[in-house]
Amino acid sequence: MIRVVVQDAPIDLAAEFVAAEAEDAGAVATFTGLVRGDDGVTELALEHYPGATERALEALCEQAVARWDLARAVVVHRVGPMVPGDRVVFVATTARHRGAALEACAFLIDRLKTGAPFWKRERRGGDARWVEARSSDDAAAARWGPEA
Amino acid sequence: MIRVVVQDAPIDLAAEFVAAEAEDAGAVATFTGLVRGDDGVTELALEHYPGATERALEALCEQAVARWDLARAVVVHRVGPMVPGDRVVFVATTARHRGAALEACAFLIDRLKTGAPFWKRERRGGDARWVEARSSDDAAAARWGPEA
Amino acid sequence: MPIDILYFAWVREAIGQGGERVDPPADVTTVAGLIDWLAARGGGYAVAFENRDRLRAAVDQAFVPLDTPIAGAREVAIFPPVTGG
Amino acid sequence: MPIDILYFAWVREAIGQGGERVDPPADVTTVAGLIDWLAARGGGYAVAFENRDRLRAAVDQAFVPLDTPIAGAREVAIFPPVTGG
Repeated sequence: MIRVVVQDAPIDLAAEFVAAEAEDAGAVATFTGLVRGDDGVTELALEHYPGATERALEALCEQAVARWDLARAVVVHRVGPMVPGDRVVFVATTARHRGAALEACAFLIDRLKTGAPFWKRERRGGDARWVEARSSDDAAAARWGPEA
Repeated sequence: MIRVVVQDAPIDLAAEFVAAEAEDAGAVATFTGLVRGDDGVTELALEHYPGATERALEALCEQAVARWDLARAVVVHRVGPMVPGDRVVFVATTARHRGAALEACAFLIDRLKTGAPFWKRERRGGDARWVEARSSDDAAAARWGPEA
Repeated sequence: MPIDILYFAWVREAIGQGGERVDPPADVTTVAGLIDWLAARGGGYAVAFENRDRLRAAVDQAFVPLDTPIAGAREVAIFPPVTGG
Repeated sequence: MPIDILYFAWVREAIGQGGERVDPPADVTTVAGLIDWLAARGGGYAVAFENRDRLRAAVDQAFVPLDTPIAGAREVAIFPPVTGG
């Protein structure tokens, strides 16, 4: 089962986690990305491409489910303005065995960094700038093989 | 910061998760192992070696923190009788970057399968038996290199 | 045939709007040709489209290279490399 | 010198208790020697210790090979391969 949500509202971790556990799968892996405030960022704003974003995330989840025989793949991505400590993205994968859940979770977060239409703008006090794409993200995504 | 708990009580995921997020680390990876009921198991009982268990888990967490420069490493392991759907183990790692958190989380769950003194007994109706160690667990643990 | 164009992130900011409907001439046949045609308007378009290496595109919500034909496309999006997650 | 011995899982079940204090003779110098000496008691001990490949041990709460010396040890644990997580 695939669940993809792009939302302005804060991510409700407990609800997502309980839903992910409900599949009798044995192994649940999650990744949560948070806004970091340690380099002076006071606000992070995420823009996205409505419609295309959900399609891209669903395609990634379908790839993961097929490749690792998952019971469930979940991506919840927040958009709009956020502050340090806020959850930006939550990925959960469930499977019978831990290796599949852990690998698929890493695959999803690596791939969504480069394959889904989100753009970050950081504010530090009065100064705002768009975040540049990182070559390390391309490298992390590429280790999973060619994109489908 | 390292947090190791071995407990009879159910694992409170929400509380553990919120604590893990509190470090301003940016990336939180978790793994949760649940009792599976799909092969007829009606009860899983976990025995452990009090004192030695906590020492072994703390040593694993210290290795992970040093190797991946983690902000936090958490292992909460339940013992005693459990039923399908119950959480057996929760591992959380936090770091500045996602690669470190994800790898360290996989390391901890692989290593604790072979390096901490827990023993599982499965009950299927009236029949109870001790779970045999699996060579696939040894292989998963070995991919992280020699044990310290 | 009219095409809906969408702009995101700093492309949107430079152009000053999130999208528009355009009707390019028949010799505009690819995404790259569409970008050239828009850039020739100057102003924010020239600024947004100055460096093609920093641009990515989608045709009808599918990510594509800039040399992709636009014949039959209803929606073309032009934006910077993505930075999600 | 007396040593506290602990048994876990099916080793504990076969022997019928979780631990005991023993005082082995001077020629028992390793964990394996201790196992031999206990197995000679027969009964549940013989059953629990029949196959050495299925036994693991800890001395003073540190996991060790069975040929580890027990001189100075206060606590020795004998148990099956672990199956946690």
